[in-house]
Amino acid sequence: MTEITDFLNSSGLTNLDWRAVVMVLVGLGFMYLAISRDMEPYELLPIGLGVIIANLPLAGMALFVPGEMGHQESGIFGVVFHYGLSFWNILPPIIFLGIGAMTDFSPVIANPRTLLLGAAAQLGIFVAFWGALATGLFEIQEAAAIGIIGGADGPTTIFLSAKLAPELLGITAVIAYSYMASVAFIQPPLMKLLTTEKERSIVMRPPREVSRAEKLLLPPVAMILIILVVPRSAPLISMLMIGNLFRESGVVPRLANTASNELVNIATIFLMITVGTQLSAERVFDAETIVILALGLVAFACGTVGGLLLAKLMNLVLREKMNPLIGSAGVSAVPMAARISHHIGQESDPRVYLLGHAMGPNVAGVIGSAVVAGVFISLL
Amino acid sequence: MTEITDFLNSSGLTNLDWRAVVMVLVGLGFMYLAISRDMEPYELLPIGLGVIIANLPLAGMALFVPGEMGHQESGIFGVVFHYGLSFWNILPPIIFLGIGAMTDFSPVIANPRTLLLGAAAQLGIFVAFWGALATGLFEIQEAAAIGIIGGADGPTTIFLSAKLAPELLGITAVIAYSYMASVAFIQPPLMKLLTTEKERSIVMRPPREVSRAEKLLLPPVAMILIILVVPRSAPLISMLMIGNLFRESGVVPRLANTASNELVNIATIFLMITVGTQLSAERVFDAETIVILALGLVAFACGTVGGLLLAKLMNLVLREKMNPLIGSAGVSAVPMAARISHHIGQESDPRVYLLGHAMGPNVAGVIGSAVVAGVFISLL
Amino acid sequence: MTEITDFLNSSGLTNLDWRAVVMVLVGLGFMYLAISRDMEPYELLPIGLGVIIANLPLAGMALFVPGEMGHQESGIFGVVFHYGLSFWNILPPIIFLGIGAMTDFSPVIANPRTLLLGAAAQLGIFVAFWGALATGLFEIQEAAAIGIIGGADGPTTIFLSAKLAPELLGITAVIAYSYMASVAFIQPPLMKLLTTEKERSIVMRPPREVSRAEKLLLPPVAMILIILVVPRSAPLISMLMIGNLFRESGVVPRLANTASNELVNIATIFLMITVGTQLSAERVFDAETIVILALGLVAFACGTVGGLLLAKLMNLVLREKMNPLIGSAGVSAVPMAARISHHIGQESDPRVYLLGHAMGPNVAGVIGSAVVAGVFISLL
Amino acid sequence: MTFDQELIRQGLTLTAIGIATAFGLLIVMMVLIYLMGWATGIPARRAARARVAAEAAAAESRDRALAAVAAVAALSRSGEHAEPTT
Amino acid sequence: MTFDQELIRQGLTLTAIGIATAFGLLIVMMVLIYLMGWATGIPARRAARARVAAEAAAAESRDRALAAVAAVAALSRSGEHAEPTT
Amino acid sequence: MTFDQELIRQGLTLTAIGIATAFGLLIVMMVLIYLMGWATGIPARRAARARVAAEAAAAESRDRALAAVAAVAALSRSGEHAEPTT
Ligand code: NA
Ligand code: NA
Ligand code: NA
Repeated sequence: MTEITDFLNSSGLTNLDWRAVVMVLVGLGFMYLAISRDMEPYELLPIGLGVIIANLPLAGMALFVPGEMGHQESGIFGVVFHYGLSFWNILPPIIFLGIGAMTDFSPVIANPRTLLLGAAAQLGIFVAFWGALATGLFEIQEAAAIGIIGGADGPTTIFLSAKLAPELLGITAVIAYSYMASVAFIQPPLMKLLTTEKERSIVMRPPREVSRAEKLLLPPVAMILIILVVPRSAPLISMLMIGNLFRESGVVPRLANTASNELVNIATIFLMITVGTQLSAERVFDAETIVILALGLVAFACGTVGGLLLAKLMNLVLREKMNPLIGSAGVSAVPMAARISHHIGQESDPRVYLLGHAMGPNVAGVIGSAVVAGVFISLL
Repeated sequence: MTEITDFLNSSGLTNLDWRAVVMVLVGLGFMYLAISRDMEPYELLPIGLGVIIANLPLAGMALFVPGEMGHQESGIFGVVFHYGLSFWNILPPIIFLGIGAMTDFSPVIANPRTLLLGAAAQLGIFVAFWGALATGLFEIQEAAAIGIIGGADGPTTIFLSAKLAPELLGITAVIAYSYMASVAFIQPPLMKLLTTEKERSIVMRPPREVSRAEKLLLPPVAMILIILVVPRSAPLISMLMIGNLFRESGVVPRLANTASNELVNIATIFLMITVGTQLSAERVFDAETIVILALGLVAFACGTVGGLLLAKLMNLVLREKMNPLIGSAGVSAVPMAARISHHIGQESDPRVYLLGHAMGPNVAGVIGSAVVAGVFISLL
Repeated sequence: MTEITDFLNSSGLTNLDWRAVVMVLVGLGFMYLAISRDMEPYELLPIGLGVIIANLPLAGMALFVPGEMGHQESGIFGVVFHYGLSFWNILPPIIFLGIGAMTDFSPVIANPRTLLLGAAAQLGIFVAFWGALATGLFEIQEAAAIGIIGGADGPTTIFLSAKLAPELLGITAVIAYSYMASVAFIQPPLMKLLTTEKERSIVMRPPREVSRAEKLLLPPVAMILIILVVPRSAPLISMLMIGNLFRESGVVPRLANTASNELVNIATIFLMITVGTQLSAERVFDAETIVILALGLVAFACGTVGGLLLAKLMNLVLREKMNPLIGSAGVSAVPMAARISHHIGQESDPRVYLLGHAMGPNVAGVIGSAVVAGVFISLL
Repeated sequence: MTFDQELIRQGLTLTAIGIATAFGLLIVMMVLIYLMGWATGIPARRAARARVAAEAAAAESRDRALAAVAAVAALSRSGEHAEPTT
Repeated sequence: MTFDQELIRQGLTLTAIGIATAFGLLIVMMVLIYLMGWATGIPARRAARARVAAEAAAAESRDRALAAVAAVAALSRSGEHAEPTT
Repeated sequence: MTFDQELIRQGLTLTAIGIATAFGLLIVMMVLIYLMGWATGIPARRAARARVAAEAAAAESRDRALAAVAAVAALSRSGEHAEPTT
């Protein structure tokens, strides 16, 4: 009857330890937040499911065994992790293609100075990067991956982590998405602290109409400019701009629709579950995780502050003042951060209508983080 | 003029043998059944096409040449077979994700005792397994792959065959789908033989309404429970439950739609043609094939009998009797077996309305077979 | 401060040479033609984008590094080029599956003699093939890849080039698509030169109704016949016919829709950008490119002439004369060449209605080129 | 029929574990689903109980109100029945 | 123009086989499609023939019926023409 | 806090290049977008100028026409104002 003992030994129950149980509960928690609190459900629901299946003992769904030994041994999410992230890193660019096909750059074109706010909000990245270095716990590559959490942009965080610190990927990605789901709690106190009631009540003129020619010119111009300066940002920036040109050209609706629907949905299913599977108990139950959690919060906070303060600074020299609340949207967290700018503005004065304006720094923040990620990759 | 003789020698006509001709006719036969008889067209049409292209000499569509030698030598379905089935076995889980996103577990929740019928109908698997061992023609792994035909579930059959007996995959899968397309001929005689007119006329109360909370709880609870006990069933069970949670959560409609449409369609196109290409003449023209054909029929019959008899047995102790006809739906063959239960019931008494009730054992049978497949993988 | 000089050295600006600048302008030119002139936008827009990103220095999007060294070094389009084209060559067959699911073979069935025009229009392939050999610049495999431009069929050109001359793939594919986008300039002068006003005014009876049985029989019959004679045409012919049978069977609408929409769109996005990335400056700035450009034009012209002349020849023996203008549609360039036949006919006499008739040689030309490609692969 | 002892033993174990696991798991799942149904029903039942209680309370206060009204009416002989809302 | 004999020979063979195969296959396909059209037309033609025959038969029986009617009518001189259905 | 000199230097360079590049690129992009807006506006502005000129010309010819009409009217005292089209 060795088979019976073998079978019992090969069951998950006999191999369960308490940390895996905690992780399964964490996964269930993410699912609860996604379903009942509607917090970033497209990321936190599949991530939660990934956390659960990765922590059920011996399920092997996240295993990747290279070479001939991999015969019938690798799990589907192990394969996706290996080829989609750790080896070729091609899944984040595919997501960016879809994001490009869904993004409207009009707010940036109508009000180009909001690009600067998108740059300022990258401050959080560098603060967290130094914080991580200061702890002495992390290599400089890991510090960069932790810093990029402050970019508040999931695929960029995943892309950079897969390049520089694949062992941290699950943690940085999950923390980034968690704080993105929580910007409604993180940003408003800082926004109210750093702005006066009068500033928050500044009414901005509605953005101007943007011509088709401008929308068509932006993607190739931005793509060529940015990739010429930071070639390593190409996987993100080129795909973002290709997707956007599919959309704005109007001549390839089938490609634009597929990029922004089926393709990005398929990539999301596999990418997000796979990200979840990287949260294994042995990685999470580590002092580092708590440190990264704290640093991520610092990063989000400093990014918010950076955007707000630059907006206030620019108001000192601008004739037509802008409402500094749109500065905090520069952290990305598209589109939640822009919505928060809008809501806080409305609280001050119902005539303050910031949604359109805040989308400017919001998408600029996506570009800014991708540029910083490219710089990190170039130098590390 | 060696080129001309080379060309003639490289043509299929000069390399055709009668067995390939027969196989092409078999392929055309599957296509005829799919198109004109509407028998499982989503499987038998692409399978028929796969059989044809695999048996046209030198077409090489199902060839896979590993390593550097594979340069421009492998065929597309050879590549799909290698990576999708024989090496990583990731296509059946993708199909299960889609099935999960299309399945409604309400009938199981409304009437949980039907789960037992789904377990009983796995009897056919073990009878065919012993039958295969008894012939002395098959290894124990092959016997398991033959037995699983009785699970009446295509992706499970393909998944287990790819693991344990890839050389039989084409045959077991095609036989499973063929009998699934034929349940309307296989099951009714047994159902009438083993039940009395009075039993067939038992009217069941319509299933109760199921709450959203129950639908949301079932997938994670079932997933965790089953994978804890049989970790090797994870590739099927976890994907089924993930797909179902995408559907029931209601917060990720894009993912649920993509999983149940484009993704499963793309996987079906490639998987089913590829399964067809595994039916090469040299494998099919073998005494073993006839034996497997017979064992598959035994498996379907015994599964049907198992479900029916347990239903009758349960009626001995249940206060509220169930109509034993729903027992035969436990073999899976979703949704045909459930429809047959319904039709035979209606023949006895038009007030007998079994469709909703029979879907319970029907989906339970899917879970049951996946569990048994997991046990086989654990122990073989 | 070595990092700063490193960073500057790793930027594209310091590595830019004038030829790359020219190529970026060429890419922008393709995009302009696609967007503003609506010339083959589904090919020339992504191709133009691919040309740009491949010529921005150090972006590495088209790089493929084999083996373990490829860790985080390969670009997404390098991976697609390697596995989709140069190694397995599976992307063109996937496109053919979609084309099959979009093609209506009724015109061929209604008027089978138009198949001969599709054969005659392959003349251009052989003229360009001999022209390429005559220059002494090309290997015979390269000459075949250059000749196939005359097939006026993108995926066939890509498929054959990937097999026989992968270094020319970008150039042959882009030239093929460019001339396909320009048939409205290439064909009409030749059509008017070689036909009399009286011939162009021949009114043809509307094509007969085609039965469902005929539409169902054509794909398997054509597939079996062609693959038996030229097995190496299987990757293209079998996929074309499988796609068409999905469509005509009517029993697998989900598969037909997915093959002709999402699947072909996803394949097009990746294939066309990847084709564009093969147009690197070092390959294009070469005397050979000009020669291939000229040979491609010769190929299109000779294909047009071949179709026209055979139509005139057939009229000598046919009782019911056909309008020779439909001959030029035999070059493929689906559906533009057929539309041109129609328009030139209408210019001569508004009662001349050729669109339906010209689709016959048009789709026959697709089959003809795939057959010739198969012959080339068999013998080279 | 060429069985060897070892094969029979292995086959038997497999069959035993397979059937036991399939039945065992589906029985546990059945029990869990019954529990889930009971547990997810708690709020509904509590709400129902609360509603019943509230209705009872309402009925009681209505009765009292009615009694009061009746008393008032009896006293005044000129009032109308007020329809109390629940 | 730098041709060597071998290259010319190879090119010629390729061209010959290529053109012959393309024309040959498409001619066979043409013939098969004509055959298919003829074969799939058989049931239709048979049905048409059967219909014609049936109509002829119907017409004949109608004629007979009419004749009978006429005869009856002639006999009775008091009936109305019955419209026979086909 | 365990910093070594080299790490600080590397971190500083990274931060400097990172911030400089992000701001630099987005400032250049800002400038380019302003330029784009100006450049793509040229045809529109030219059209607008042309329209203004055309309208002025039209107005002038209308004035002349009106003057002529008025003159004619004044001469004949029996005409109606013709509505000139622009
Ligand atoms: Na950002
Ligand atoms: Na089953
Ligand atoms: Na062609």
